[in-house]
Amino acid sequence: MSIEFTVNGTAQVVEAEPLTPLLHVLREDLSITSPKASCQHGGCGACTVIVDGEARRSCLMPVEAARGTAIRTVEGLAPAGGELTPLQQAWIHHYAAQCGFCASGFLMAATAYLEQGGTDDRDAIVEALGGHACRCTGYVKIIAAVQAAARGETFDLEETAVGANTTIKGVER
Amino acid sequence: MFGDGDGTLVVGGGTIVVPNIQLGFERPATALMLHRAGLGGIARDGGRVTIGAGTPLAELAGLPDPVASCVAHIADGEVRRQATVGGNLCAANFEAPRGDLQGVMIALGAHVRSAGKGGERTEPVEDFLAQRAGRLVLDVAYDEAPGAYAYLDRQHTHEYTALAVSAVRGADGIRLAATGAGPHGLRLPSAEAKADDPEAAGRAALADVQLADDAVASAWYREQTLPILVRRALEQLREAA
Amino acid sequence: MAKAVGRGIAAIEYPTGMNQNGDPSQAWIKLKMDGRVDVFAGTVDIGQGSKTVHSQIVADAIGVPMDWVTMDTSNTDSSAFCMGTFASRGTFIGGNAVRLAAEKVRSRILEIGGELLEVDAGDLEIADGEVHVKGSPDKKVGMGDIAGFATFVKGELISGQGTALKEYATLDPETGAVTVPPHSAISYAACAAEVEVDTETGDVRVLKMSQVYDVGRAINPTMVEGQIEGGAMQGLGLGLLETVYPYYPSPDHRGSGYGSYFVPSMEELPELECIIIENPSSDGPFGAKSIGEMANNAQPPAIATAIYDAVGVWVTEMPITPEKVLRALRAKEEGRPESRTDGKYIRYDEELSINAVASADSAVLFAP
Amino acid sequence: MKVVGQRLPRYDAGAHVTAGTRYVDDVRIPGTLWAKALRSPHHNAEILSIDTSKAEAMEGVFAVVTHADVHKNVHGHIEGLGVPGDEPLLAATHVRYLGQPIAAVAAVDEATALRATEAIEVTYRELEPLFDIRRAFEPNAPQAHDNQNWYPDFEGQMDRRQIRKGDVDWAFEQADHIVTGVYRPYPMEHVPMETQVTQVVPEADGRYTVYSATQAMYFSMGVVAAHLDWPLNRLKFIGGTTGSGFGGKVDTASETITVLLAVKAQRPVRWRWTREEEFLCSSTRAGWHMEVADAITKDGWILGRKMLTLHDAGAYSRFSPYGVTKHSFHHTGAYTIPNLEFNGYVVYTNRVPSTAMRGFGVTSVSFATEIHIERCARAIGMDPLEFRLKNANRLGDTSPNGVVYTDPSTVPVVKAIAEATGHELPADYRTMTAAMRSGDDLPEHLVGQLGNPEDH
Repeated sequence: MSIEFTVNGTAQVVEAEPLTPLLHVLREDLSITSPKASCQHGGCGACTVIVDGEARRSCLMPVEAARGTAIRTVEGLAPAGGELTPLQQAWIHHYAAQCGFCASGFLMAATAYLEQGGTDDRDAIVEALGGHACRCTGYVKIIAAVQAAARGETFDLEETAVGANTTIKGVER
Repeated sequence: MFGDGDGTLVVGGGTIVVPNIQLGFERPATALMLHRAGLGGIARDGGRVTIGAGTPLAELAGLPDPVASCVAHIADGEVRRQATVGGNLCAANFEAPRGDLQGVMIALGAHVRSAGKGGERTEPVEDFLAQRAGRLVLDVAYDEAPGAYAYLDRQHTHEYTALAVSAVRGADGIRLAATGAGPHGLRLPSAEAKADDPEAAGRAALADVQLADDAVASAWYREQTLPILVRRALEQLREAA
Repeated sequence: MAKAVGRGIAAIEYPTGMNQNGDPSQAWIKLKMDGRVDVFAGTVDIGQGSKTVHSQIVADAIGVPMDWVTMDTSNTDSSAFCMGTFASRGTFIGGNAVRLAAEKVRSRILEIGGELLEVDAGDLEIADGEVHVKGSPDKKVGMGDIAGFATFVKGELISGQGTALKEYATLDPETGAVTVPPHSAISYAACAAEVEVDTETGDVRVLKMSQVYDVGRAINPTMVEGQIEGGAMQGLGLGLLETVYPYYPSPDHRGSGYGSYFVPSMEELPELECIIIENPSSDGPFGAKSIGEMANNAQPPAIATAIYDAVGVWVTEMPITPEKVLRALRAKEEGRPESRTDGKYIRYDEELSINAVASADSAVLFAP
Repeated sequence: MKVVGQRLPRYDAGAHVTAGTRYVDDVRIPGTLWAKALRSPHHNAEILSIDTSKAEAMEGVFAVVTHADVHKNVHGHIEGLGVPGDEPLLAATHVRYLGQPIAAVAAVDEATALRATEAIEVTYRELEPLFDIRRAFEPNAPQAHDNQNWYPDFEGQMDRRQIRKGDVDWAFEQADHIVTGVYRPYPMEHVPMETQVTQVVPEADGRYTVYSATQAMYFSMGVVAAHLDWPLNRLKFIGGTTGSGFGGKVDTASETITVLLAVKAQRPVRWRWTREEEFLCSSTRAGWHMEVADAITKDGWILGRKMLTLHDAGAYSRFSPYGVTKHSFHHTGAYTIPNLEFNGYVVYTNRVPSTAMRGFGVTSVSFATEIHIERCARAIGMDPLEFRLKNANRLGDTSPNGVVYTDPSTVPVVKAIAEATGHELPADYRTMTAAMRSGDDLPEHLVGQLGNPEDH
């Protein structure tokens, strides 16, 4: 079946069975690899993309349900070689990605959150992103990055943030 | 619309079906996708609430308890924007309880309108759940009433409740129902009979359920905590009044 | 709804590097003709940040800006041998390998710089990619000139290789005594956990974790925090949430997805306080010790102790699920003591204990 | 400017936030086939027959491999460390855990590959499984493994890992109290965000490029080469970047089988495990059973420890003997205990083999002994932090296996956590250092047993 939608502003026509997950179509048919095939049952958020302005799990969405929609992925956040969005900059500055595998899903969910007027309120961020799994960071720096972006902060990308509630000291021997 | 429904896979939001197809658990020859079937939407007419089967769970967030509290703890916002009321009502347990809304709707005294063999049918949720094979949910409707929701909350990234109790003060008295206490949502008539005494109601509830071990809780643990949740739901209902 | 709060503390240690050693990491470095530095190592970055840490070590060991360093860990054709990313060995063993390689490159740069400046190499130092005479910062030559001179005039590739290897520790099977230390530096940590327990359901929430880590030297403090914070959440998962066999040892009811296996989410992230102590090791790169693995070890016992502090029951199987807490609370309500005194013996957990192992020599195995 | 100690951004952060980081599953090679495995439906069974003919005849199937295709089917990952191999790459005569791979298929797409695995016919004779490590030593226990139910080859001769230090009988006689306890961590899953994944490309020059998510490229290359009896230069591993591992991606669980399929199909092959496979079939952190008995004095000295550890290896050894050895080396935790008797067994059960996971061998001992220390302190009415400081390891003390501690930090970290939590310590504890014990003298009977020359 022929299905049309746009991805990052570019019109796409794919031939796919209607119940094929959007994730599969993006990755395998269109080679758009930012959404990750991690759990493929909606449990982790690594495949989240923005569909018509809303964050969605692309692994749960039948491609038929994406017909006629405008889809956005990490590839479309910043123009190639262009300036990163404040959220992407915050992700670097606050060291919010370690292995990086969850970053795409988090970035798209957080982008949708911010575009819908999300603030730096910690509880609201947890409500918006709480279904996303990150196994490396312990979430501290992810929350810090979203808060910083919500406050419109800009960053010197030559260094990372000083961690909250951290002290470093020497020891007497 | 689709014959008698046999052999046809009905797809609401697809949150259960799409992964199952990916894993080869289901290989449907024909599927009926409801996302453009016009079954979505919440209508309020006087005190009557009618929720179309295709309504995403996220749209239920504004309804009073027990609905709002229940919906707030089904997976996360992204899944709730995709998953539908019809799909949730028809969800079968898999490793852990699914169908968090089943108990809620039973407590609300909701009726399901469905299509299938023999045509359209409207019946209480508990009757529908007992014989849901081959039927397509069209909508679910209930009269607004004060309600409360008590649940076991083990937070994790893909959260569903292990056990939850809904309490509603309806026109004919208090109705109680549980999710996670049987193969699907169950009404708790023995507990309802003692609703004036939350402790006694809690103990009585054990007569109404079919507890089992699964991946998220044992039958023993559910037996220990069901009375507590019944009591908490009734106390919340009392405080809300 | 009754809630009880409590606090528990645990202290732990953890070794750097593969048990019994004998695990080399190798690296080699070459200079491009403009002085830029290419590092080839087999270390895998699994998220811990070895590409960054190794670059930092190389930059300082040679004396060049960080952005002059390219880390190539991409394949086994160009990279040297590395045993792998495990055993908390990346920064220490892998880091020592790139440091040793960088020191050889630095020596050769100084020698050629000495030729060009007509001074003894020992009188030179390198900073920010320039070689200059100690005490005379104006008498200098750029590393690009040195590398270009080596390439086009001397016909030489400036390169260096390094191998970090500790001798394999042979061990006496009777006593466990070893011939040489079976690990590199030991790291230390402590965790204080504060919990809230629902005494009716047994549900436990961690409210705060304060954590102290001795990492020798924090080569990149933000990365150390990343390990501490991520480790804290894995420790919380270990302590309270995660198991693949919920009825262990029974194999029944294994969860196959995120709905039935409890991966910690943002929602249970407690307040975290991190204190990094720098007690340098004698043999790690720039005094570093490892941090990776130990980061999830102190939380589970701290949480178990905090639960005891809150409600007076010990749960010694982990994860400490609500069900286990509730079972322990029921046993306490029924009057079962937490331990039994028998002469000078104080015995806990008797109902859990096996009578050692039912083999012929069980008495030898365990007779406390 | 010196950069060590600086808070510099990650080398790969820019790539991470722009989807520029290329993980194995993001590599796109035209014509790549999908792989799937046929896995055991039984916990413990004898394999009577394997018939792959129907799968091989299916349209879209390019290769089916079984144990018969593997040059060296049983290869131990740490044979070099003296741990003999005991696990087949693909099951031949027995399956010892649910989910064990028996055969694998490469086909045009994922669905075809899955259907092809279902077309492979295997007949079994089911055997009684063993799940409880505490039952493994019983004379009539079910047989979980090809040989006995516990690993027999420590140092090529011992069926357990032993530590013997000092005179533990003296310590237990001398003690005022002996505190016993039992500790049991359950198995858990690594849950790396990226599942096991490998892509293999047969190159025109006869080499094979292996895109691998391994945590250890050279190690995994060695494993593949050993199974296939290939020289190392027939393989090129491309990796160095993974979507996390936490120890589970040292197992080389997908690489060798994917190479076998690529060799047979002469096409590129990709094998990406589903999350369900990760949860049900991938290795786990081990379950443990630990019994601890500490001989303590009423003023808070630990004179001796006896400990018995049973480690649930699952069906095969993998890294378990290594893990139990490491466990034994650290079974005194952050403290010095002069008299020790430790016995640790690697026990086989019919569950997924366990493997390394963050804190391998030591996470278990930290859980057991820190709770135990807390109980000991409370049993004699002593502040648990003071108890820890008193017994903390010091410069010059020796570890369970006789290694002299050169830079111990138990005292600094315990003092720091006391300060962070507002826990008041008496003056003679506040002045302790990693070199100095408490103001009160070492008791007579410990003189000479603890290694710090400043104390005696």
